[in-house]
Amino acid sequence: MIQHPSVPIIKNEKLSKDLFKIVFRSKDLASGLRPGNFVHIRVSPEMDPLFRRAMSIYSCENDTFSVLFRAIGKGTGLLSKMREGDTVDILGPLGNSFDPPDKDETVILVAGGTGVPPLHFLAQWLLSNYGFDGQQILFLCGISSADDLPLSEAVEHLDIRMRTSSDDGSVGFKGYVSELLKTEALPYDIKKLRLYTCGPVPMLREVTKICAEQGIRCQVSLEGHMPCGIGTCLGCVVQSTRGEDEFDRICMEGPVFDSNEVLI
Amino acid sequence: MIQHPSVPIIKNEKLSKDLFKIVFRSKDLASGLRPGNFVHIRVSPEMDPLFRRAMSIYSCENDTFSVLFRAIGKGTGLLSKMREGDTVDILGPLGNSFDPPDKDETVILVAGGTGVPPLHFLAQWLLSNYGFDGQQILFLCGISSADDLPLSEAVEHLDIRMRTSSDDGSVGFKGYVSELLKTEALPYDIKKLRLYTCGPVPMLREVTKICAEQGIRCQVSLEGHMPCGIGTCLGCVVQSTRGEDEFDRICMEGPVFDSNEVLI
Amino acid sequence: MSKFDLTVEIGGVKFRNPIMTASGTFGYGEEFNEYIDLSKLGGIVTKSVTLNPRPGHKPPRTCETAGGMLNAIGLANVGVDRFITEKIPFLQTLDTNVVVNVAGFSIEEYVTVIDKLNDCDGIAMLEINISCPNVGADGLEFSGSPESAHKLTSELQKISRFPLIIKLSPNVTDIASIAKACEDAGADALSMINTLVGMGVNHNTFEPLLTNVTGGLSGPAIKPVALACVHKVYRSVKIPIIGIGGIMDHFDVAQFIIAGAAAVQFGTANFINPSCTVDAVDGLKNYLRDIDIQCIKELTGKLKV
Amino acid sequence: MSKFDLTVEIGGVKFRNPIMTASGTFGYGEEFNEYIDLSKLGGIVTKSVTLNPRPGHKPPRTCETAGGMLNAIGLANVGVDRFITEKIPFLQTLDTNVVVNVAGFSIEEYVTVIDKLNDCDGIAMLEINISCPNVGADGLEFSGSPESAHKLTSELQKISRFPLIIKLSPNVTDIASIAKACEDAGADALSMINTLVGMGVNHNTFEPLLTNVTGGLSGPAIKPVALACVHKVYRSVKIPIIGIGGIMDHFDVAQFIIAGAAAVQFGTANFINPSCTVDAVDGLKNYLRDIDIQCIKELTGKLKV
Ligand SMILES: Cc1cc2nc3c(=O)[nH]c(=O)nc-3n(C[C@H](O)[C@H](O)[C@H](O)COP(=O)(O)OP(=O)(O)OC[C@H]3O[C@@H](n4cnc5c(N)ncnc54)[C@H](O)[C@@H]3O)c2cc1C
Ligand SMILES: Cc1cc2nc3c(=O)[nH]c(=O)nc-3n(C[C@H](O)[C@H](O)[C@H](O)COP(=O)(O)OP(=O)(O)OC[C@H]3O[C@@H](n4cnc5c(N)ncnc54)[C@H](O)[C@@H]3O)c2cc1C
Ligand SMILES: Cc1cc2nc3c(=O)[nH]c(=O)nc-3n(C[C@H](O)[C@H](O)[C@H](O)COP(=O)(O)O)c2cc1C
Ligand SMILES: Cc1cc2nc3c(=O)[nH]c(=O)nc-3n(C[C@H](O)[C@H](O)[C@H](O)COP(=O)(O)O)c2cc1C
Ligand code: FES
Ligand code: FES
Repeated sequence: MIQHPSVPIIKNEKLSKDLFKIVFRSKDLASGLRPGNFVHIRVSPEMDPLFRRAMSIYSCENDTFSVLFRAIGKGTGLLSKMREGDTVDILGPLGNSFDPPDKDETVILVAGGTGVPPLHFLAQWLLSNYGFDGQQILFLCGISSADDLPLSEAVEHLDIRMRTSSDDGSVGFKGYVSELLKTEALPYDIKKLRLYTCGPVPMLREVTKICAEQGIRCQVSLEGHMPCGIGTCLGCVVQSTRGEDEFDRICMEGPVFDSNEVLI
Repeated sequence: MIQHPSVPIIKNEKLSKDLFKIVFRSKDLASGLRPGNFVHIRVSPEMDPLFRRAMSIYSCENDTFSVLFRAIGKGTGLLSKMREGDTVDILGPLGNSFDPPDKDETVILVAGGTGVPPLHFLAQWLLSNYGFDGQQILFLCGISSADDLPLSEAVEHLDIRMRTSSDDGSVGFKGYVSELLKTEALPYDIKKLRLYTCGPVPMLREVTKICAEQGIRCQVSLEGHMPCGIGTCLGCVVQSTRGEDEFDRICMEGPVFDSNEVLI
Repeated sequence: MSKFDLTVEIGGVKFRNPIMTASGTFGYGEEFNEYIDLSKLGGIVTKSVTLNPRPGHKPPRTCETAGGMLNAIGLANVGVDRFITEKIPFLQTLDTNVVVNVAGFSIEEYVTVIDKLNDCDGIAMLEINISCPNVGADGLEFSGSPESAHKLTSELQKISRFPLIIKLSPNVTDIASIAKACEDAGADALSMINTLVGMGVNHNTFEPLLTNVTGGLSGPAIKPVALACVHKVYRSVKIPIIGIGGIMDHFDVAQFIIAGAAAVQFGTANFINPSCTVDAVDGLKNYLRDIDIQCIKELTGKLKV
Repeated sequence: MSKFDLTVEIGGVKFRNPIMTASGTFGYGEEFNEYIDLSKLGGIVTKSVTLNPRPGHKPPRTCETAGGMLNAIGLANVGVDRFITEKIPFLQTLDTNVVVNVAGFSIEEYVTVIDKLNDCDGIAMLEINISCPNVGADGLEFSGSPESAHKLTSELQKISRFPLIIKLSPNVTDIASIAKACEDAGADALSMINTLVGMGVNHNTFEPLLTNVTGGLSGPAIKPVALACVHKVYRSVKIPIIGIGGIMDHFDVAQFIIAGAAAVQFGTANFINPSCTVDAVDGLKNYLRDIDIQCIKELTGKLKV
């Protein structure tokens, strides 16, 4: 968890109108990143935008790692314009990581939109570092429409089981990915099932509700406004289930939480 | 004098460690620019840096024009990083322009550092639009050292008379360009001499002092902090010789002034 | 588009839309005539006019700051007499509400200026700058306490032929109490905020960045402060509030209106993007469509608290 | 390099250099221990500690603004008892001055907290937050008038074993009069500024950007305001001033010192660049060489006016 003041960009690929994938080179960072971790990127040397931007890791190999993001505002807009050879100041690895499943469990990954990247990294890691078989991993990928196909394509290269849903039905199952989850989870022995999810808040609420009802063990990866990313500002908190007045810092105690630990 | 919200950059050339030349394409702008005019460039869509940056015109042909500048701070720093294909929001043409000399006059142009660009444009204009002979134009170019050679090289391609000085003597005459002026101006009939100058304030003071002493007609092009560039904020004023309490706006009444109109 | 109603009424004066320019950032409208169609604006506010002509402070008068700027122009203006002969005729040709901003160094000065303006046509309202931080004794003689603000407002209200907007300073402990005093004294509307007192230092020369040492901070940097002032005052008074401070686009306009403003003024933004005001008029229409509201008036104070 | 003397003395306490961290932006130093060598700093100031533990406000608690940020953390802290058992032991291991920031909602609360801290070792000074804008009644009970600031300061001065820094709010009409009252009441030093009251609005949802509605504005955006406060107070008091507000690098440090500060604190900057403080220590040495001054102390108040 240290500051890397000058990490070179080796590729910035435009995947769609607003989706981008940036590959960075940093041995230090790449060797320390675990699924669930995030990096905090300084997108401008000037004072506006002021905050760093948090990004989960999409993939990590040898001395490079990549993030996959949607350009939604000024920070991600600046990031999307960076080019090969530019360098950026990055803090990381930050945050905790997903608890590993047991070897004999089936893993369901439920991703919505830009929730895909951290779960892709987790799937990669399970295959390469935990000896998981592709058949043990089911990736449910929810996108809004065919415009976001690059998100599901970003997972398809993995040799795992995968289903895609889209809100408008232009790709795969028509409906929310949580609906897909209901039917896809049915065949499994709940005791041997592990679920990991990341995506927009309404989706997380739905997915964690299903898990609670069915008794599926579930971890969520949360997002939150992060001024510091390193636990000092107390800005990024989420309410804990420990009590009304209990908060956890997403950047330190998270971003990954057991779904019953937090009030999303 | 209008707003051009999206002017494409067709070339950004690094001339030295900190000198850059950017060529823009805009028929509207190129056709309206006169020597002495400046443009006001928005260097970032974000709020820091907030102000536009003022740049004199170095050259202008057909549907393109160019500026030549030194990256000295955050605004010019951002400008120096722009690349072919980027577009910028530009206001212009702004400001007044140099009064033309009479056809039979000899013209001395005294430039210091980044004072070169507007005088280069003036020389070009005299040759191409006023039918001046290259022998009628003497360009005295003062730079600090050989590091700034690109500034004198930016003028050398013109078929005019030219002398360069450098503060450290690494190029041409050793000393200030005002010293050079003293000797170079000697041979001329002062009545038939016109002087135009642009550069750092101490140099302008020296040059206008020499002109005042010798009775040479002189126009100076001034710089000043310019929030608006269009005459409304009253921020860019220079004290006028009309009286203690009289100010002129550099962006409107200038940037070109008769040397006896303003207290530099 | 025309089904969206952007009109607002302030002090009995009808405005085409809630978008105006802020005093001191738009000259007398002449320069901007080249850039934008002034008739698209709700109104324009002129540079503060004082009894006597003022040359203003010696340069440097402005500097850039993070997300903002400092100015110590020093109320440079041609004085009320030349204002009437030289500027009013042009202003009268404009198809928009002209708000004349008045500043003074004593109640008598304000009174004299208004007396002279009372004879002019083509003025919709007056805005009283009681808060310029750049001039003498902190410039806070009138904006610093409820009592002094009350006194000035009631004196001017007595003699002005035009409705009065009192422009408040944020450099006070409790802006709401001053706003209330102005309302009680008969102000037709309030505008806020004027600039925050600020300063810049050159660490190489040890000189202040402004010859006047301190100046007024404006621009996006102060938007959060301005929004908080508008919201606080909105809960304390019934007269309309005109929001000012760091407004750059129609989203900022919406934010001020939601916080409690009836209308807004664009200041520093005019320097960065001369077409910001007319762009915002168009943007505001689209915004109303998106949030499915017909009349901008309905938006005032809609903040969910 | 060692020939440059960066030491400063405040309230009888010697600081290695004038660079400290600001309360609430550096935790209790633990997190930063990973990023920087704390022994390079003049001092660190802890998050405000109150009598009782405080969970803080519900999220969202922060948002980004142009050149700055808003926060309404709500003085979240573990309370003085757990502070003493859980945080002090780590702080005692540090080779830098530890300044403990104390906040309260009544004089009695401040007194009780200080009484407890009086028994602790490893504390160099106390900083009294009399100005947190996020908590009840505008939080201005103590920082809003010279009288209340005087009363609080003199009560605390009586019982504190440690020298006291009083931290002032900029949200007042005349910060100099409050500073003077604190000095008269025996304050050893003053620090300024705490955050400006600000607010953000979401124009899509009509909700405030902070659950608490208003928050404190900090960061580069407020630097000009902070500099003006320091300069104004410097001309009014003799005790040392610690400058705070938008400081990002050693040039900013120099500007505050030239304006009148003896030392400075980095707040928001720690979030943007965790190594900003140690970088500034190094930068300051080079700067002194460039301006040819041996002792940083000589620079205080060198502004050419
Ligand atoms: C731990 C973590 C991991 C993330 N991983 C990814 C990822 O892999 N891919 C991806 O596309 N996005 C990811 N995000 C979201 C991403 O950080 C935001 O989209 C981004 O900060 C938006 O910045 P902006 O300037 O473009 O948007 P603006 O709306 O202009 O930002 C304004 C402010 O809000 C904050 N903000 C806005 N949206 C979010 C958000 N969703 N989460 C946190 N802060 C936000 C910004 O940081 C900024 O401070 C992640 C967020 C977190 C906290
Ligand atoms: C009419 C005019 C024509 C100019 N033509 C040229 C040119 O052809 N080539 C060239 O290299 N430079 C030129 N300049 C100067 C150029 O505008 C500044 O170098 C530039 O604004 C510096 O911005 P910065 O952000 O890099 O520097 P910073 O120091 O970071 O700027 C801080 C602030 O000071 C202002 N500022 C700093 N230096 C100057 C300056 N010399 N003049 C005006 N404002 C300044 C900036 O605009 C900004 O507001 C011209 C200036 C004017 C007014
Ligand atoms: C250069 C400049 C000059 C100003 N002159 C005046 C003035 O003469 N009278 C006045 O009431 N306000 C004056 N103001 C304040 C603005 O009208 C406005 O209240 C303030 O700038 C905040 O708005 P903004 O952030 O949109 O600029 C001036 C502001 C600037 C930047
Ligand atoms: C997230 C955050 C939390 C803060 N918490 C406190 C606090 O607990 N006590 C206090 O006295 N000041 C607190 N402050 C104010 C800072 O100490 C400082 O006075 C202010 O932020 C201005 O400095 P800056 O612009 O460098 O951040 C806090 C500021 C921020 C940004
Ligand atoms: S972002 Fe600062 S504590 Fe998490
Ligand atoms: S820059 Fe605004 S008047 Fe010249």
